[in-house]
Amino acid sequence: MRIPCPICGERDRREFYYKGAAVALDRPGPDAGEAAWDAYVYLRENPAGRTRELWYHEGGCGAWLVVTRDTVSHEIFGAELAGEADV
Amino acid sequence: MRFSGLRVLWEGLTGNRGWEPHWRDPAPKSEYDVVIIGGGGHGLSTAYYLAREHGITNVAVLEKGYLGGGNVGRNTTIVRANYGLPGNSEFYSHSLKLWEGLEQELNYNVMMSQRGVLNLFHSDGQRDAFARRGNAMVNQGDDAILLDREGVRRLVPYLDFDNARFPVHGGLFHPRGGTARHDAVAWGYARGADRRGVDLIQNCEVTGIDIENGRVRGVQTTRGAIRAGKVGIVVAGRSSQVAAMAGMRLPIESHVLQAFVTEGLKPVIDHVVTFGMGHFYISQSDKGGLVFGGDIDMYASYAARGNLPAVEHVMEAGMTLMPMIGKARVLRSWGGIMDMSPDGSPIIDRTDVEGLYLNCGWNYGGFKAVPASGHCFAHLMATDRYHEAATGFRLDRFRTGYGIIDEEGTGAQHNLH
Amino acid sequence: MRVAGKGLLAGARPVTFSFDGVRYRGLEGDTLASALLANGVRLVGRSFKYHRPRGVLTAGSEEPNALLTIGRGAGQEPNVRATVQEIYDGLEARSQNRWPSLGFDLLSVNDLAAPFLGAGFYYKTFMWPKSFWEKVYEPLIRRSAGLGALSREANPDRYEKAFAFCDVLVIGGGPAGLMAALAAGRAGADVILADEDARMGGRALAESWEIGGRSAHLWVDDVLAELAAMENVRLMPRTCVVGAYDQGTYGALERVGQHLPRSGSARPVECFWRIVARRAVLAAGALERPVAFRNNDRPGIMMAGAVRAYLNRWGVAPGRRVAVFGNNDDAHRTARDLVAAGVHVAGLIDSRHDAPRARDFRVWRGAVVCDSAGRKGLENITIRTARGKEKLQADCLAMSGGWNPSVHLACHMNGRPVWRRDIAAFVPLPGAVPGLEAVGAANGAFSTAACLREGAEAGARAAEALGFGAAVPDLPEAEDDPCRIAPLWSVPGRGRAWLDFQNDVTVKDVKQAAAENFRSVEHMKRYTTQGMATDQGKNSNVAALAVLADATGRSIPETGTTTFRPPYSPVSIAALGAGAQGKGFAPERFSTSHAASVEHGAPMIEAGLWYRPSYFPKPGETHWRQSCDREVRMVREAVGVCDVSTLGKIDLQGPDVGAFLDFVYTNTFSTLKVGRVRYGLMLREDGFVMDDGTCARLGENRWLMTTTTAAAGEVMRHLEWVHQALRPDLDLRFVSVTEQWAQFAVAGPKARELLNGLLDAPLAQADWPFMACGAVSVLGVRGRLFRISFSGEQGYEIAVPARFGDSLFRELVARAEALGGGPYGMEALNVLRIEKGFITHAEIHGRTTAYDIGMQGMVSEKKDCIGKTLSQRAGLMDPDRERLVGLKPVGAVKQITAGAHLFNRGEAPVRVNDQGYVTSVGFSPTLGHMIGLAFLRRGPERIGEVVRLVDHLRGIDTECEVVNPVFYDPEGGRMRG
Amino acid sequence: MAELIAKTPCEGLLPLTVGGVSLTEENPGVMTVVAPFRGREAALAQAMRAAHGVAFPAPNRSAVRAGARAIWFGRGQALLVGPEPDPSLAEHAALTDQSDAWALVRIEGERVEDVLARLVPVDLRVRLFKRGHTARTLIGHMAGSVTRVGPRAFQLIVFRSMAATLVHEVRTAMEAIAARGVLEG
Repeated sequence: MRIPCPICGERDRREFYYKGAAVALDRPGPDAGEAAWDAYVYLRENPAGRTRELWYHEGGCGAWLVVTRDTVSHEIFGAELAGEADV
Repeated sequence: MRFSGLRVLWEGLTGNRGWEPHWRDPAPKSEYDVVIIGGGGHGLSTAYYLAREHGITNVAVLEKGYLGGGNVGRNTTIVRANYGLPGNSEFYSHSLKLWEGLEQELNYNVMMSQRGVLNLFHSDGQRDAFARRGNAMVNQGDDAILLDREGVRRLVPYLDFDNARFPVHGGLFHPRGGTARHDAVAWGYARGADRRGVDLIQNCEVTGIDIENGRVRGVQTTRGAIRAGKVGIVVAGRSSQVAAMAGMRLPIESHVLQAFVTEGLKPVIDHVVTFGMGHFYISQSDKGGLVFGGDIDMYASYAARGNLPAVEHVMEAGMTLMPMIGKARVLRSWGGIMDMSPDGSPIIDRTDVEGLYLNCGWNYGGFKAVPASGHCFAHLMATDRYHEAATGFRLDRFRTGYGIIDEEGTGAQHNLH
Repeated sequence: MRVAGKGLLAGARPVTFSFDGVRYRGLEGDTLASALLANGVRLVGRSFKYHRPRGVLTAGSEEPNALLTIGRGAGQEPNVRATVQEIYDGLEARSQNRWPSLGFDLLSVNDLAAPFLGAGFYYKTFMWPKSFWEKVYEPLIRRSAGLGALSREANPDRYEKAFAFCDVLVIGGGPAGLMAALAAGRAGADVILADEDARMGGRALAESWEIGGRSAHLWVDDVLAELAAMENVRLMPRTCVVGAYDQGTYGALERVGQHLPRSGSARPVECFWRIVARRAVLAAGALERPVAFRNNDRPGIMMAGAVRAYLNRWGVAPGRRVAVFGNNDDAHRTARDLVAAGVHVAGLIDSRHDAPRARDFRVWRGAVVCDSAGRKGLENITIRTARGKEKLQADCLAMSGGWNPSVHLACHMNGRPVWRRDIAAFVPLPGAVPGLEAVGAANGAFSTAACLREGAEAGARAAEALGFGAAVPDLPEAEDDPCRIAPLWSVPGRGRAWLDFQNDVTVKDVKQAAAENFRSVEHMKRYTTQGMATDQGKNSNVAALAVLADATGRSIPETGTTTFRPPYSPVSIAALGAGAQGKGFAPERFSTSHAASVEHGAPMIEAGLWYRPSYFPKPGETHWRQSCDREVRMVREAVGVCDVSTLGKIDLQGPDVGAFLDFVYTNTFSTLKVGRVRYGLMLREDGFVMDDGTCARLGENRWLMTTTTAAAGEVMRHLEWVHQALRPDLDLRFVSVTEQWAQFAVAGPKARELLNGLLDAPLAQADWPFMACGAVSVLGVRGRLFRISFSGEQGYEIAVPARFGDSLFRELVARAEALGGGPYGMEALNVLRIEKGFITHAEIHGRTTAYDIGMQGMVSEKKDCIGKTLSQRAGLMDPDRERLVGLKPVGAVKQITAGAHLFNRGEAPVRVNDQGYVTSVGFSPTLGHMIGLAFLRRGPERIGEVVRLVDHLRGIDTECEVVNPVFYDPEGGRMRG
Repeated sequence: MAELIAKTPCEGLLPLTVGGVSLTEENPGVMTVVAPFRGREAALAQAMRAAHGVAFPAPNRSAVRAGARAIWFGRGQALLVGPEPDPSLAEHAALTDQSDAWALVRIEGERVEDVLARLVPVDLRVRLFKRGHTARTLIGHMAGSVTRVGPRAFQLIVFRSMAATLVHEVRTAMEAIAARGVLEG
């Protein structure tokens, strides 16, 4: 698998660390309540198909990325910097 | 038909003409007392124990593909009860006891082979963590032996004791652990359930779950609507999709785990051996193939196929630990889809929908759990009470923080368990 | 035997090799198979289950029968295909899976017991008595199963892995692949042409036909010459592309030294390539399939295409009287080639009633071969025609059931192949692997002309798609015969007709599986083991599928196929894991004091990727405990030196560092004064402890964070995550400086005295109170000093640029020894910190909370921070949780162990009574007894209580008093002093 | 009065030549990670050009001017090699001394690309990876930096503590290439 790092270009998957669904970008406030925090940390859409997920280019430039990928075909539609991605 | 050596002899002498189907292929009825979604190991054993233990035989198992086509047919066949935390401890202990009588129970040779599972440790810290786990196993009534380096050498002299990157300091040995013939487990439970009247319906995909004012009424399938008093979701690998039909979102992320088998070789590895530093575990099948695997590919996937970095990592672990396997050739690789949960432990519980039950989140511990999972899930579905061996696998434990069962201690990141 | 004037090895150098101890001669360019056939050797192996005598079936890597063990000693290699292995002088080959000998194999009794060993028989028996499975049945089965044997010794040979990148990867060097490479190469694209054969050309080397009016192999030579001359084309012979992966990544195995004597040189035996290609052309050709008839597995019965290959390429006739059996025109081509070479053709049996006639040999039309005879080699076959049966003498039967395109790679991403009725075969599903196009025989185009055309067009298309101006090369003249075939999968009749030769799966087995309702092709395969042999069903899948379809009254497409998975051809673990044997599995990290520590005789132990000294033995000390106790006392009474460089160090700068630290630590840092250090606790977002450490404020906008050695990487990743993804609004930058600074702990009552001898300006106690930090000058070198202590004594950590680390460590040790102190290792460090109740990852093991370790007070009420909200879930604040305490043995047994469990006094050591567990223990020379840290239910409420400690594994059962986890100097006076 | 003696990361390990490919340790002088604060990228680039003659390099590029080299070193980071960083840079960027943190080696020779193909998962074909191009990537299992400094020469950078592993892995690859004989590609 090869991931298009917006900074380094397309790189082998072995350079990247996977975190999980991009929902982690949308951190609730401290008082958002039990349900909101449960949804943020534990519950997942986990779609069979297109999804947005977080990768860290640990073996490369060190950027956190939001990658749009299909979990069935592994097709990758694009990647953006986590800091610039809309939640 | 009862299976036995005599039967094999008789059929051999009479041209093997008398063999009967191991199960029927019935058409789905319009209504069942219980519908089990998923004809994998867990679904089939659930149906079997519903009939066997609770006399509930008006049961249908709905399988979208072929029986046992999921992870029960694509794993590394390891059976063990070597968990350290309450919740897991009693459950896997219960499962191992069921394994030990399974051939006779099912009249089907699942080739349960108690050749022993050896977990290697590579530092004092790991040794103490393993000791804690081993003591928990003994507290539970299971067997565990702490071996030093020389003890390990006596058991598996072919490890690289001198040059390995992470030297072997010792191991935790679990003699009652071992392997079983994975397909046979599914087939044995299928045959047993079928003989007790359960309808096993293949090529029947569930497309919807009918819920009326908070109670489950049945399911929609590619072979028509089926009414049911109770419905059990047992579809590890697709749990999120099926649960979504009931409007649920689960604490599950699906990942692909690859496994490998080599060409047939004369006996060389007599136990199940696992490498504490490299996520590597290996055993040798009775046919002679080395069966081994490692960590998941570490990205969400439903593709049932992996990529090279994960493959290479497994092979590299094998080469640093036991360089004698270098000349063995990998014949086949395959991938299974794992329900990864936030604490690495499964879920066997009711749902907010009355009559709808959930069995999922097996991470990569599902195979050895097949007997107890079915046994305990059947108990829950039949009695609406938790089986004493499976009281800890609650769906709400993450919300409340009570009874999180995190053996790895890696926390709420699904792929790290 | 060799046929004079035939083949492409004319004038080749003679080579001597041995098989089962007998010496033979062959020619350079021979495979083991061709050389053995040239020497008239027909019996080369035994089948897996029935131990039936077997001979060479094919001329390629799909060979199911001719599997041999090559070499001796540690490097012996089992299951090598004789049809692939090239011979070299001194090559030593042995047959496998037979005892005592290949000619006389006792286990061939299995063949007589065959009626009882049918499909899945073992699922139905060996169940009684229960205890016999592990003791009797399984050992017997294991011993009789398996093929070759591993040496049981460490692999002595070199293997390697490499990466390659190209525009167009062409898989297969036959006519189609050559044209594809030519088209793409001429267009200027970077091309890799990989072929598993030692010599490129594919069927062009095996057939007698012409390309461009000349012998095909001459045309091949010209094309290869042109390709070799192109800078942008890379030819990779002996390289089998084994897997197709995501985004154009392919795995390939190159046999680098497999065909050469193991010289003990650095030359790898094999190289595993990861090839990244923007486009790929699959020109892998096709595999001929056998016909199932009674006893179709005898030595001498071969694939017709293989017979032609041995004849036309290697100049070898596999028999003196050759019969041919087929359902398509290739059978006739085979007979014609044999006749032309002067080999006697006993006759051709063609199942088609409209089969062509022939002048030079007899043709049975509408006839089939229904049986064969000859125990260790074919003697005759039985032909069945409308008129009845007749026997025909033959020592070789060339059979052709048609061809299966090599669709495997195209299926590696779960794309199912498509059935084509006209050629009775599966072809790849277009687009199943993005960027890969199948051409030629692999695509079901069986004529040479079609292969050349499809290859040329696909090569040009691929280059064009990548922006290279490409033209389709002129196509040379070649045969363009249509594929005429009438499907024939199995010949009806009694007896056993083999589908899977190696695993001994017969037509009967598949029918029985269907009868037992294993009707899904996956069920049939798993129940009969068809397709699970080393050829992965290459020779048997389609025929078995056809038999199953017939037995279940379905069409072949309805019945479906099993999935093809990597690798296409088996790959050694040594190649896939190359480089990892020994230390190569993970990088080794050496701190600057490594050499000096080793000189002091310290055993170095792994700490993550680092190595750290366990203890520093002094003459006369025979047990590590002696050294450890001394080192502890040394620190308590004089001064000790310890390398702490492996701890993570992160330099943070910017106006918002304070706010950032407040967000990642549970406690407040923004209020910390310049020149001061503070201990901090970090949580994961799920509320459990991630790591702990100190953080120093070096300047108004500059801070230095330390992490534990174990969590350094995780913390850095976490900080990047928090900054980049959650708090990009904060203006700060941070960089790891772990490697920049060599840092040493100097601890003990004489610590200041030691340092004052090194520092250019002596330490004034007033300027350097506990938890102070600042810049110092060490023997003229700019350094940093931190007044912190992990030992509980007056302690400092002194840091200098890493280049001076070795030198400073030696200097510190020498001066410490002069003061009655010296270096101390991990063992002493551990005892010192347990005496103080300081935690490590033995305690913060991922399942403990701030509450559990008694630090809930450090979770600031005033601010939000990572993990705060979830750390306050009811379940994580439950007083019933296991919480940190100290333990002191009070029972008869004074020994306690980490990993032991705790129980109420007098209660049985069983799970339901479990009260907690021990995480760390050590013998405290300071207190004169063992001490431990443990997690105990409601622990802090139970100080003074006596509990039962049980370690079943180490045979310890004693009693301990629950005490405060700080055993030594609880007020911390010594630390501050 | 005692004094502290400096050691280089590869001391005792290099130089090394196998099959016409040489591996030598470079003495970089001062190395500083320059990381601009938010919104200061332009100002920093100007200050760098003024003070050291090299601009802040674009991603995957490096620049060389008399004595000073600026190597892109990751997201928003450059490694300034050679001179002490001019104080004026500190207004715009975090400056972190890394002079002792990294092992720098130069690998050069006819078959250097074949050697690196054993270690680096990045496409180094000269058509795409020209002189001055740089990559943060893996070298074996180590995170590092690879820069083409000549038609047949590269600079490799890994953690100081991993110098021995770097030398071992490069040597192994060099030996394999030498033993193969024929040129690849």
